[in-house]
Amino acid sequence: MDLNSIYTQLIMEHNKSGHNKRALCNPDVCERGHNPSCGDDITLELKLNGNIIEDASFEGVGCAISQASTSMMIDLIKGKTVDEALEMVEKFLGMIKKEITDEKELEKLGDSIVLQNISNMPARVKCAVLSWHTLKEAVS
Amino acid sequence: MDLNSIYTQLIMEHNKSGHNKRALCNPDVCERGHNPSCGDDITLELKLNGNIIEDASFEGVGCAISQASTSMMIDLIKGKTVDEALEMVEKFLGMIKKEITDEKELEKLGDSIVLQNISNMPARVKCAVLSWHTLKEAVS
Amino acid sequence: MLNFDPEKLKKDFPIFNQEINGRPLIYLDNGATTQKPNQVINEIRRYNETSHGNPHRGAHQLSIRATEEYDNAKEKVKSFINAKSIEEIIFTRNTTESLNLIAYSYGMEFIKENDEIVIAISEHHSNIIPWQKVAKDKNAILKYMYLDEEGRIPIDEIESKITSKTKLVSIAHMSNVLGTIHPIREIIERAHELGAVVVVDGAQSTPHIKVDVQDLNADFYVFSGHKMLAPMGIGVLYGKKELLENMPPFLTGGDMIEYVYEQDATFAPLPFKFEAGTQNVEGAIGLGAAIDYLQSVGLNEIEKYEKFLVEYALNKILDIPYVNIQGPKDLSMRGGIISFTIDDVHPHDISTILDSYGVAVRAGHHCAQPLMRYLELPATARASFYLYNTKEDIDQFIEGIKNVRKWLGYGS
Amino acid sequence: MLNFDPEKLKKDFPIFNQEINGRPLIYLDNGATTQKPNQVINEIRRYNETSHGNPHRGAHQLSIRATEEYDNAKEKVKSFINAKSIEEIIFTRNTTESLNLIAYSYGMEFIKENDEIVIAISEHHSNIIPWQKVAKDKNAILKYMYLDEEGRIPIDEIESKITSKTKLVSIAHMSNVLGTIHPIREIIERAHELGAVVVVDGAQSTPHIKVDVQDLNADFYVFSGHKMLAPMGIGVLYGKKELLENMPPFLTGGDMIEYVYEQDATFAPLPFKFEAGTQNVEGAIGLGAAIDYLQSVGLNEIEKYEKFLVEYALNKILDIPYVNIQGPKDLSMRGGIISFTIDDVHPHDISTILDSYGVAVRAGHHCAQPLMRYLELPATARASFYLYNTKEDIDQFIEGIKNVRKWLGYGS
Ligand SMILES: Cc1ncc(COP(=O)(O)O)c(C=O)c1O
Ligand SMILES: Cc1ncc(COP(=O)(O)O)c(C=O)c1O
Repeated sequence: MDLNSIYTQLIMEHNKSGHNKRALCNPDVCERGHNPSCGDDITLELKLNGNIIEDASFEGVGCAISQASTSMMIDLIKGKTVDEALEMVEKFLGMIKKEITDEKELEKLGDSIVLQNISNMPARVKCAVLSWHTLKEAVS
Repeated sequence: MDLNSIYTQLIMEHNKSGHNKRALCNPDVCERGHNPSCGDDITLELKLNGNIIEDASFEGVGCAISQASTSMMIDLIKGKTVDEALEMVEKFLGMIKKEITDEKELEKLGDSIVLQNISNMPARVKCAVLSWHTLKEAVS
Repeated sequence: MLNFDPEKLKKDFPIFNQEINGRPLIYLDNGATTQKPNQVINEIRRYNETSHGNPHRGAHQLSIRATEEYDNAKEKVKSFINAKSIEEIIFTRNTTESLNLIAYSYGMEFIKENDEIVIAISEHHSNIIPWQKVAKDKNAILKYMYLDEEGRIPIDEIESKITSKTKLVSIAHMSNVLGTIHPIREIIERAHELGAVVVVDGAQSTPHIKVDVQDLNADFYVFSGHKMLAPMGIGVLYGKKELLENMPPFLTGGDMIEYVYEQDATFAPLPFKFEAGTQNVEGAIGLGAAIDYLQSVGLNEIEKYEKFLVEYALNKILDIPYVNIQGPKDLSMRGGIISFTIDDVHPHDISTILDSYGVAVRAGHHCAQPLMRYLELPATARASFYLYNTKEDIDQFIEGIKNVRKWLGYGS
Repeated sequence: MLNFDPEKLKKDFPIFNQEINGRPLIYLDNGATTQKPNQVINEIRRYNETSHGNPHRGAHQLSIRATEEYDNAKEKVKSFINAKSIEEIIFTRNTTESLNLIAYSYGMEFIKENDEIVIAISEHHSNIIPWQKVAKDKNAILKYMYLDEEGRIPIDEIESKITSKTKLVSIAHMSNVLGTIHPIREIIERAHELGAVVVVDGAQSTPHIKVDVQDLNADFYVFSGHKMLAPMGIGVLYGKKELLENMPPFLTGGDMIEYVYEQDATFAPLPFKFEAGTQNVEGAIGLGAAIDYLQSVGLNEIEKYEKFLVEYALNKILDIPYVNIQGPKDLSMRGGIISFTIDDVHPHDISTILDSYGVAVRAGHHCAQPLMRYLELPATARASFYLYNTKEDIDQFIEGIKNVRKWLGYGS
């Protein structure tokens, strides 16, 4: 396992910056996601305009992986339709499970492509996928 | 382990003869002894005359070792006082535990001295001592 | 013909590299516990030497490896009995704990006053006493199905005992005393028609015949590792997911929780809900290795071979006039277990005498006192076979039997 | 000075013959589970290769040997904790099962409505949830003793919580998160004065400090083999004979009975009454071998050595400004466990990063969520030591800690 491939510049920045970590006023959707075994606990908030995710944010505690993964996801889905967002979730989960490996396909995942190798750290996979599962719960 | 030292002529005879295996009429003492784990189950009956064990017998089921040991014990205690019988019990148990090894001492145990080596067969010790424990329960 | 060579296979089992009382060890007490092949012994050692950690609890390498190996063992069990998912596979200590789990959790929750629990008179104590306790605590009724003279459960006994009052039936797939393979398909069908759940005690069947829990449609199926070449201290509870999901936890503590508050707790999803505290990872890994071994030989082959051994043994025994056999005569209804008595000789003496010939058999009530009382026998001797036994083992066993009466002073 | 050489002793443990992520393995997760020396691994192998049988059930050689070895292991446990007799030693699966046994058997029988059960806020989930269940089923009250800022139970907390209403106190001898050694003598004295029984969770103490149950006057004392060099799947329940004798059985089935009738059963004497089904003989033998090993080093030596390691580690850690330590500062009140956090870094990241340096520590709630909530921490990282750890291990650990923040982009 190469720590460099996990704790990348991007993860560090997302983890530290917290630009998506805030409360939305009157969100349309609010969903809590948690990993009881490791204590990661996030609340995802969405503002919808029809079918479009107009704004999104999160609050809560967790490790760098879960915080960065959540932040990167939010960057990705803002302005997308709910269906497009759900497609992203499937693509992301497919990448984690190594079912999707085509570079072209994965590029659509933006920053979160850096989590591609998290399956080399099985104990941390749960951290990486937490927010994506939470989004799925929230909108489907 | 040498089978010859356990299944001796004497054991065989006591097991087969059944001369002490019968019911007494109106026994003064009647005590059941059993080994739940192997199913040995005997009932010891005594007829007392004052302090003297005038007659004794047993009924029940069990393996050759327990049946013979019971029969040999009965031969030994008939006509003895209760205290003498209890002394025999202690001597017998001492022999089994290898605490008493003096030949002279052990001779007083009559036929049952053949059970001296039963401790080489730990699974059968319980069978050998059953009736002796039962006698102790019955009279003390 | 057989696709394996029992003589060669026996070499995998180091226990046979020794003499007992100056004779080669002939181990015919497989119904009590089985021996381990090098493949299992070495796996346990490998785990201990390279991969031991506390699973599900850490982010470091050893914990991750232990988690993977534990989960992998569970996958093997799942495939072995064809469960739908590993959520339906709970690791326990042994069959006894599996049955207690069902009794304490399912029984205490779902059995109500005047409900009926049906078991067979031939059950092992582990499949009797937990139900006595449920019946007593809940004012329910514990009913017995009795056997015919060949140790089988007659169809009309099934039909008269399993009724609309029955809420639970618990039955051994194979009797550990008689070797009878019970008609569990019929029992399960009847019980399901009447709305009862069925627990199958597979302690004696799982090691010896191919078990498919979905095909049988069993609601619960339980067994022990140590009777199928695996270590002691590991057992299995299979349960249908819908049932397990609705059951309260049994043992509580570490790892089976979601959130714990001062006065309350919420519980982890299946299968973790039922696995409290640090599990026996090396036991699970040993069980996985045992399953690999059994599958490399093939369960159908094992069953066929044991039938051959039983037939071979029975033919010889039936020639000896003073030996009496319990259980079905029909080979298709029995597994590799022969319970017998010898005229005028108590079973304990049989066992001790056979031991001096290097032959290990059990004697006693085999944890089935109600059956013994029903058969009006104080005890029996029992020979039980497994894949490493050979024709020569049986010959030696028969030779020993023929000598028993002599030792007790009866002309043969 | 020490009477053993940790470097030499480490060679007994084959797990250390490997590298983790290209570095020597530094195992500091001993609070979760410990590694096994060759002496234990070989004993298990020897048993499996020469002496395996089902104990207490047969008259043949292997069954006799298994019985003797099992009983012998129990004798070793008895001496190890100085119990009065082996009747007071029950083998279980682990600490969790031991605690559940007490809760189900003693708790459900003797705790009545409005009775109070007292535990500490720092308990492991295995010493919380069983009591929640008893309290709920019996309408009893579960009360917590809270800790001071150094993780100790203040005397006035003991006195105000343990009252004449208290029927049972259950308390860890050593906290698995804080390392605090609780004042169990004082707690036991107070409880006994007021007529309550005391359960001591010795999961973390038994492996590391000399335990004398008679001297402590504990009513119950429980621990796990896998935290003291022994196999998984074996645990111990010590209970005073008078108490165990009056308790109903917990798990029921084979071997714990005297007579079984269709509707009723009578039970075997102690300790068998509480040991249902086939026991983990190889686990017991492994535990016996582990006890031999620990005693050959000496528990007092181990305790002394661990104090040295903790002191050495704490001195270095306290120099690092962004590392925060939980638990008592006073070394005489703590064992070889250090829970810590690093500013701005989640404990899971600490554990993953240290792992890449070959250092195994745990991160999370350590099965003590109520304590975490009380400390207002989502999680901690935990290093826990044992006799095979060395000064160099600590140096490597500290080296790793110093690098953690860099990986997350914070200037050291
Ligand atoms: C204090 C304490 N109690 C109980 C337990 C539970 O032990 P086990 O998982 O072996 O049942 C542990 C360890 O996990 C512990 O540290
Ligand atoms: C039919 C049957 N059920 C249950 C058991 C109990 O198994 P264990 O002792 O492994 O719990 C046995 C074996 O002893 C058995 O043969």
